[in-house]
Amino acid sequence: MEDFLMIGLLLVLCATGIAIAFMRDLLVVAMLSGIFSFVCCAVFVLFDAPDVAFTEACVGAGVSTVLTIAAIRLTGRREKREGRRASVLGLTLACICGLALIYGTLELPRFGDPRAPSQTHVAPHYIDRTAEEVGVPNIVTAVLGSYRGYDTMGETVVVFTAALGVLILLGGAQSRPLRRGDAPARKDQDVVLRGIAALFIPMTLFLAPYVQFHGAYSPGGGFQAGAILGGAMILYALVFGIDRLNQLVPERVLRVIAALGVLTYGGTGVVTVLLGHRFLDYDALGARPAGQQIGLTAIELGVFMTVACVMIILYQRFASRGDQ
Amino acid sequence: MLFAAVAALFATLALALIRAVAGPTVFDRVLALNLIGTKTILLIAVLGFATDRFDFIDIALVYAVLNLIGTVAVMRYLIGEKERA
Amino acid sequence: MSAIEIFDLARTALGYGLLAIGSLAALIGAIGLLRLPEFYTRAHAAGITDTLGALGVLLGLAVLSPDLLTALKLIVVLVVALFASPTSCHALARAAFRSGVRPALDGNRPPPTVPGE
Amino acid sequence: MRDLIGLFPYWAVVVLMMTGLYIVIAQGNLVKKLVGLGIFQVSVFLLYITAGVVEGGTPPILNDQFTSYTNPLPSVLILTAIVVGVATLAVGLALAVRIREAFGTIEEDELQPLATPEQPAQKGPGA
Repeated sequence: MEDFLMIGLLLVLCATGIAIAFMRDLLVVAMLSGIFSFVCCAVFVLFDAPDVAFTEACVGAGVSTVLTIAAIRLTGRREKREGRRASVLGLTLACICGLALIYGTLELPRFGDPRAPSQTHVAPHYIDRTAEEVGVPNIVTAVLGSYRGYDTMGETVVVFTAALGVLILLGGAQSRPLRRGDAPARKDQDVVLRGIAALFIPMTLFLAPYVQFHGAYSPGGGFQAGAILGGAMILYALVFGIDRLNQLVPERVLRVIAALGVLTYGGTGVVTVLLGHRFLDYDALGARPAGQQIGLTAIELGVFMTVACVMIILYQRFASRGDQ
Repeated sequence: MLFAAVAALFATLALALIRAVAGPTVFDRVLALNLIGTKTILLIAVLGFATDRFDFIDIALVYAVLNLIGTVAVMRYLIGEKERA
Repeated sequence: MSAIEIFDLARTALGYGLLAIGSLAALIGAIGLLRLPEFYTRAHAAGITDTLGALGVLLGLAVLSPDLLTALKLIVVLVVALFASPTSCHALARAAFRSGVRPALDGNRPPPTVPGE
Repeated sequence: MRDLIGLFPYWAVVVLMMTGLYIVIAQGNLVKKLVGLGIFQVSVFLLYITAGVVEGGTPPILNDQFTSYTNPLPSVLILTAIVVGVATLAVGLALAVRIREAFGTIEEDELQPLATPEQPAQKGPGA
């Protein structure tokens, strides 16, 4: 059964990708990329990577499609047809590269082979020793926060930097006055939608902490919880208008919290150094597993603050930009 | 039996994708997007049962809550476009 | 056969029955989405079966689930889906009507108008 | 047959990667290019996840019922990459928005003559 479903889902995924290449209407492209993300999430579930599927669900459904649509509002919906020469050239190049890569795959270990090099190097260590060394059931959380804590700190900083980039590119506080932002909330607007949104948004606010704090036991963690909170705020802005969101969570507050998140992460590392251990070595904070758990909670909190605020800032910036 | 459910849900997903690609109006496509979203939720839940890992249901829960956002975003865009025109 | 065995058997039968109803509804909805002639009929097919499909599958799984927590989570997913799916379908049909998509009617009846517009 | 199924995920990855590459090379619209880049990115994610699957394994969440687990390392790498991916997508989109505001178009072939030194851009960004 798994083989059939795998082949089917992968074929659907490829078909969606190719359909995106043929579409000229960018709004349709954005929608199809939403479908692409759904199918991709199902594939990740099938491939036993629930944490990745979880992240794809939060980011793909809540943030990336919406950001693309918000950008299309500012750049125009129709795409020009490409020249014949460019498409022939591109197709030839893609076919040649593709054939070379397929030839290369013949040497790769078969799907699911337990003797593949990727399974025999460092993975057994993580799987065998996590219970003893970190003491949380979700190995992905353990590797993310403890074994590869440096890497995750880098990623958090990258997310923060991306928000800085968007803030610079799309104007600071003293930028031109907004002519009109996203479609404003109107009185005669859909009552049903507003009611349901008023029901869903508080629910999401409960869901985010659950995902955050249950991350050590089931799929979830700071990245996912942050994206969920960001998605909830985006839904709020979509239904009630971007101005309401800007009033609710002003951007200057979000900027401070996002920076505090990165500082929380880095600060945890500094504390461990001050206590005489290496950077981000949570054993400094207490005996195993309590120390590890304190450390993980602290850095996950930092990740959550940064990711949630960055997601909201990104949307605010695109949606508040007036029409040119 | 779970296999039959998975097969039916997968077929639903594939058929809805055809509608999403074929259109013809944007609304048909949003309808298909919505349907694919719900079917992904169900597929994930059934897959969790098929492999005895019930953690997957959390993913279905998140999808159920966030699925609305994409639809609302597209409709917002279309309403805004009409107002601008 | 003891009472517990009978209960388990009934539970399994009920669960799989609901699952079958849900999957069938989903499939019928997809065929309707593909085959029906215009947007509103498609929305009708997709909207109704979307809800029934979610109801059947999730309720079936909840009946089959081994522990209470799993069943409870599935019920929460179900409740959310029962709210979200008709809402988005309603909002979609409304948006389509407002942006000028009109149902294809038989005969020469005038196209319907929005009250108060 | 087993052999072909064992290679199929890699081929799907290659097809997706080439679709993304085609969009980035051949299609002129900057937003479309970013979507193509996203497809390319997802193909890489899939390659990593594919490499981590173990036959008969379950998700890497410790549980007394199971002994064989999927490799957790690709999950960790890709999980963070997805979030970073959306953040960088936003930077790319912001650039496209600014280009549109400055030059009135985001089509590559219309932008190229504007960027040559002989023909400097007529109007700069408003700021």
